[in-house]
Amino acid sequence: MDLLSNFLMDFVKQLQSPTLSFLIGGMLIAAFGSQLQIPESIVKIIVFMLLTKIGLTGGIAIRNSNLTEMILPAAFSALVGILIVFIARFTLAKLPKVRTVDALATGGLFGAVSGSTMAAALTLLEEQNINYEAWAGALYPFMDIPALVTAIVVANLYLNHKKRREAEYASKQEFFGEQQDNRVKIWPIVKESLQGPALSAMLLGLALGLFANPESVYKGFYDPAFRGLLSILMLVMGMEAWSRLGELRKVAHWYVVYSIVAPFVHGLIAFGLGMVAHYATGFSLGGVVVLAVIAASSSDISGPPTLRAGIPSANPSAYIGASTAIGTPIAIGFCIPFFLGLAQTLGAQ
Amino acid sequence: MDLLSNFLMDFVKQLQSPTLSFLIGGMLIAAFGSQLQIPESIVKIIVFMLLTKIGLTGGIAIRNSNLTEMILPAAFSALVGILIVFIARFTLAKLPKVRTVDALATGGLFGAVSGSTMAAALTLLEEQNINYEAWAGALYPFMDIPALVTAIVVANLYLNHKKRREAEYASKQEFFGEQQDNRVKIWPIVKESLQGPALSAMLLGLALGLFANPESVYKGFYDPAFRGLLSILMLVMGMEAWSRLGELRKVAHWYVVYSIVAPFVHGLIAFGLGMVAHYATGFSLGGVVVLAVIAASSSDISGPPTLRAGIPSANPSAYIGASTAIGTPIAIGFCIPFFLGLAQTLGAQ
Amino acid sequence: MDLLSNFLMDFVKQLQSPTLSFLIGGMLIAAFGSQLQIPESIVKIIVFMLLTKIGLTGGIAIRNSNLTEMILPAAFSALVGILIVFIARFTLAKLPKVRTVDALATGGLFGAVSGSTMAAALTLLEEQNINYEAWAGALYPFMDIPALVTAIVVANLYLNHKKRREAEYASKQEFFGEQQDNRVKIWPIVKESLQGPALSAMLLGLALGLFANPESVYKGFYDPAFRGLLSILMLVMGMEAWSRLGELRKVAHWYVVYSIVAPFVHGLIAFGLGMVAHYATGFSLGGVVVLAVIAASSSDISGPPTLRAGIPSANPSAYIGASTAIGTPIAIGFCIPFFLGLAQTLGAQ
Amino acid sequence: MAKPAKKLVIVTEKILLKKIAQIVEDSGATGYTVVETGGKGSRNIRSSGQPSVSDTTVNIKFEVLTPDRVMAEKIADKVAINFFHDYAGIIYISDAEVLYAHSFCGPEGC
Amino acid sequence: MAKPAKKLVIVTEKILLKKIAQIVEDSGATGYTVVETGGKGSRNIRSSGQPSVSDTTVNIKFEVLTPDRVMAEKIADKVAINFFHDYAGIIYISDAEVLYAHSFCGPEGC
Amino acid sequence: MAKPAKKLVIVTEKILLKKIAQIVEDSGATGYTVVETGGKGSRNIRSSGQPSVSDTTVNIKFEVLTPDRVMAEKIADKVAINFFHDYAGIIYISDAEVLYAHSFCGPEGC
Ligand SMILES: Nc1ncnc2c1ncn2[C@@H]1O[C@H](COP(=O)(O)O)[C@@H](O)[C@H]1O
Ligand SMILES: Nc1ncnc2c1ncn2[C@@H]1O[C@H](COP(=O)(O)O)[C@@H](O)[C@H]1O
Ligand SMILES: Nc1ncnc2c1ncn2[C@@H]1O[C@H](COP(=O)(O)O)[C@@H](O)[C@H]1O
Ligand code: NA
Ligand code: NA
Ligand code: NA
Repeated sequence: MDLLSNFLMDFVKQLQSPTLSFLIGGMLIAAFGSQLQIPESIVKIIVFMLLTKIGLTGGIAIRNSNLTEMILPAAFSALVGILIVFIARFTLAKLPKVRTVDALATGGLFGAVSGSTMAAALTLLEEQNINYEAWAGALYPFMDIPALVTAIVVANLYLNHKKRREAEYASKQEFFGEQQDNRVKIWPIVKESLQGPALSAMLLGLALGLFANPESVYKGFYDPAFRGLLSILMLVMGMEAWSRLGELRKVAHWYVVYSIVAPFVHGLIAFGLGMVAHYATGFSLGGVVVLAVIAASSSDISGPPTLRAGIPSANPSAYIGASTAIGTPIAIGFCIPFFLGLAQTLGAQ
Repeated sequence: MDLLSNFLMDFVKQLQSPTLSFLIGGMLIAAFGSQLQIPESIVKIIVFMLLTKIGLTGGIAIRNSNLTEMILPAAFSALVGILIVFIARFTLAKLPKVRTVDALATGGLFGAVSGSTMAAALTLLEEQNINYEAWAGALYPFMDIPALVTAIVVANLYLNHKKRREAEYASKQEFFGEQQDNRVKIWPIVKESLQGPALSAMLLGLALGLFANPESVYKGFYDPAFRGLLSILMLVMGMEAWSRLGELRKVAHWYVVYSIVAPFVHGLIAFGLGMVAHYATGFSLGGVVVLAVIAASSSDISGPPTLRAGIPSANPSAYIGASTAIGTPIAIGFCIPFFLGLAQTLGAQ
Repeated sequence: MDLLSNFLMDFVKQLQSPTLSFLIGGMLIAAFGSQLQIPESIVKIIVFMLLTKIGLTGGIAIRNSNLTEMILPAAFSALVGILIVFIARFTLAKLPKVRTVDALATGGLFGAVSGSTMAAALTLLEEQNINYEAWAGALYPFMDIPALVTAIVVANLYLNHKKRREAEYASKQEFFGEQQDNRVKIWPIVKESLQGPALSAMLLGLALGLFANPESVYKGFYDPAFRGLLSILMLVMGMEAWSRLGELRKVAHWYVVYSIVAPFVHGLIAFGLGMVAHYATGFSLGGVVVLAVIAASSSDISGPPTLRAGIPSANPSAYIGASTAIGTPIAIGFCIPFFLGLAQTLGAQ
Repeated sequence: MAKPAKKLVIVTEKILLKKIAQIVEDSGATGYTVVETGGKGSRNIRSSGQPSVSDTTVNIKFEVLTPDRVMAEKIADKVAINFFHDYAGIIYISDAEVLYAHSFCGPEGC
Repeated sequence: MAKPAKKLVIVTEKILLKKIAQIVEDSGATGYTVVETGGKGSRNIRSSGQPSVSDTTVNIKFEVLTPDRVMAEKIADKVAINFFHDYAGIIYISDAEVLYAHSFCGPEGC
Repeated sequence: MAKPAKKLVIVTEKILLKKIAQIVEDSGATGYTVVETGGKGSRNIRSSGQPSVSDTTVNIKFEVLTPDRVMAEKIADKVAINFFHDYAGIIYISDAEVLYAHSFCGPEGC
């Protein structure tokens, strides 16, 4: 009882944090039909700066830390990324009116990672003075890439399989020249993920943090601007979520259910595995929260184009709608406070 | 004598302030034909950040203040906004070669508020260490919306009236389906004003200041960037003013006279009403200056599209030219120092 | 031996500086095919802010300094700018497969100044605690404009001369109406240079520093943002250099040789003249480095369009390719550390 | 295989974007393509006071493929009558042949 | 002096930019002009998840002048067969006459 | 009601924007529409050294409606002779019919 009321009060307090309140503000002004626009070039540079900063933090941290600590969380990240796709394959895909390729693409997007959601989590951890490994942000690609690769590979195997079985597709096969060769190539998908703007920026930051001396610009520029820029990005996420809601109406309602439930399920799985690493190798509770949040998050920048190219027959209204309109606000607005609260409760014991 | 020379020295000193000197710099480099361009996306994000900051300041202030203090200044703001339109109706519109709808649109724009001019005034007040109510920026919509609504309503009443009288318009009436219904609807105009990017940002900031805890991003991001961003915006305003001068040449010369005189007249009316509030409810002298400056200012961002849509038959070269090319530089370059000086003189007594 | 190993260690340390490491990072991620893009509007505002800041620094400095000190370095700047064009005329232009107009345009571009390279040099000087005259950045136009003017004038004299000689051009002459009048006008070229976005911003800053009181925005905005913004610009320069390499393949290989050697030669000439000023008028060693670096640099923003308009028959792939793909990375990555090291060695004696 | 069509082009002020899109959608056209453009005409008006020292593009250009001239003229008339008294604009049509389109070509295909 | 030509227009999703450019280049066309556009069609799909509360333009429009209808149709077929099953798009052609071009007109000139 | 016209299209380097606008204005055309485009041709030249890792559009495309072919060719000739020796570019014309225009149609109306 006391626990719940504490939890609720904490929740409201966290909604008032700059990060979450700008997200809500964005939804509200979009709902009100505001003409306010954050130009696309600004959104791009904000994403660049946030992920470069996360990369720099990680790179500088890794320089001074025992990398073996990272092995278990990184392996769990990859595991969770792959698992999430198969969960979608065996739950969402089985639901009425949901096409298998659409479900797989959705699973891939929810398995992949949202840089902005992760940035929000890191900021809230700092505001609550909860420690986490400075390299935690570097777990991003370990979950992101396996999820996207798995989704694309499984979807193409499924399509090839279907094509072979269905005789009536035979005549069309020659049109889909690329897919005739039945082996799905993995490296191009990995490469495309790494080349995406978000991951590129993070890996660039990581490399500079590791091999160069970026401390002066880190302290004088990337770090102090972080929270402010994040508040603008949260506003954009909120506006975007609202404006995408319409698209969801055109697809099966099960996507709504999935987008609400999945972030919690994925996050809890990752939280559980994170606790294993906590007891096994001393992975911090803050780090466990980061792991849970990147699992709960769904990719908003790099994932969609990669999936659009990798599974062209999947309907983008389904997976982008599910992720942007519901998945992301749920992950930021509910999952972050939830996993934070969980970690605090466990930490207090 | 001494007063005047003091005033002039003060004036020169204020022209050297970053705010005003960037404005003048902008006019000079535009006059010189410089190819320098501040990209539109940058202008948009600067306007967003300035008005969000003004809103946040107001929201945080209102949380801790006695709102009844705001009633009188807010009522005076609305009164001034409406009055300015009628002044244009009975002065500018009566002048030779000036069409009534053009005069009304011009009055609406000069009654409405310029966020950048207000930002400049707040910065100069701080530089001169003159106190003002932190919620003063929140007076913006109380003057802006009534002015725009009045201009559009009066213009449409005028047009309807004219149409009914003039028999030769009868046959054309069916083309203007929207205006056939003789009642002018007010709520859509109010809504469109509120939805404009400048007011949306300010109200968003206000709401976040009131209901959330944005202090950390306010202190770490929005507040410290304010003056620097304003200097860039002032540069843009200066360049824009210069490049719009040409448009004014195409319309009646009376617009030039109006644009020079009106900011002072409007500002003085507001200053007088502000002094009433000063003696009645203790409204600060700094607040009186803010009130006078927003009256003297003319809208540069949200106002023009609202008027273009609301009074389509008015000539935008007339009202936008008058406001941007002359009204705004006069308001920023002359009215701000003038009302500041007035307040200082009164305060010193 | 010791000197060389010291020099090499210093060199590696400087490559690790934020400035140079972001440049290298940019080349690497472009080579890797990253989709990361820094939007053009962001690049424009960064260039504006860096050059305004350099101008402000200069303007504020000049206010309190003995301007006669500047005469000799400014004269040397102009001399070097002109000399570089003639060097190209009598070396690059004589090489096989190199057209004379292309060589002259290349010489003009290498004689002109890169604001970003200069910004990098100033930052590294500060990081190494080497003093330089605060007005050193103001040497920029004294080298930039003479170089561009000389290149355009000499190229047009050459073309006119060639036309008169070659009878078969006679019939076409009437098409090129503009060039029929055999005198090449200098003032329009100077004006176009001054109107370019980089020089405009710098001169604006200079004027504001001289005649206004911009200290508050300088200290609160332009100065603290400098290094961070520069790191982003360096990234862009690196990406741009890589993506332009392809263009160079289409033109004579001698451009590659020129672009590697010329920055050092130009820099050394300027360094030598700078040392003359050092002994004659006490020009600081840091100032000598600045002079050498602006000589070594080649214009990347204002120069190319000026040359494209002034010498239309020159092939932009040749001169822009040479400058952006090789000249700029050499100037930033090798010449800056080299001249810094040289000055430190001389200073230590 | 190709289906003859009319290509209707409307250039006008950006502020009318939504209203013209609505007219096109109401007309029964299967879609439209729209782009921001700069331009100069007899009115030379910018419809917004947006600070735009930059070379802002302030017109919009709609391109609408219609199956016949009648539909194109219907759209043109509606736009011109509603807006061209007060706003800058030009409308023209030309011939085209649609080779592929998802909804344009009807059940019998292009 | 003028050389008759076909103008092929392809409007489709931005994500296909490079692939379509490749098809056009392989076809032997001397060049292309491409612009970002907004638009609405039967699919109304945006091909990227890029946060784009702003009025992002998300389609691309290729314009390719070809010397004859055969080349235009070859490009159109290849684009449609490869992509229009899964991506939004429309393709049409119209007549044009090239007046000046660096490579279009062959040795005999336009 | 409609007035036959020629649509002249000029694609060339952005740096020539002002000069071509001047030629069009001097020709007596009632206006023009201009848009930034990307493109590829035989020259494949970018006219500015502006850092542009981003997918900068570096060409411009002018569209000019002229009442007859003579005016269109006059503009085309002037542009080609003045600039196409040194700058990338292509010029073509096609047929169009103007339905509505403020100044195009003369006193007798479209
Ligand atoms: N002759 C023309 N050719 C091409 N576009 C034109 C022409 N005349 C006008 N336009 C376009 O139509 C817009 C409005 O024209 P107007 O109503 O005459 O101001 C202009 O801004 C141009 O973009
Ligand atoms: N009737 C049309 N006229 C002009 N453009 C169209 C039309 N139909 C479709 N388009 C364009 O083609 C794109 C794809 O159409 P669709 O495949 O039907 O979604 C749309 O986004 C429009 O830009
Ligand atoms: N066949 C073509 N179809 C469409 N646009 C072309 C074609 N050829 C050239 N262009 C355009 O004209 C510009 C200049 O061409 P060029 O002078 O051949 O380099 C190119 O950048 C393209 O935008
Ligand atoms: Na995830
Ligand atoms: Na006002
Ligand atoms: Na140089």
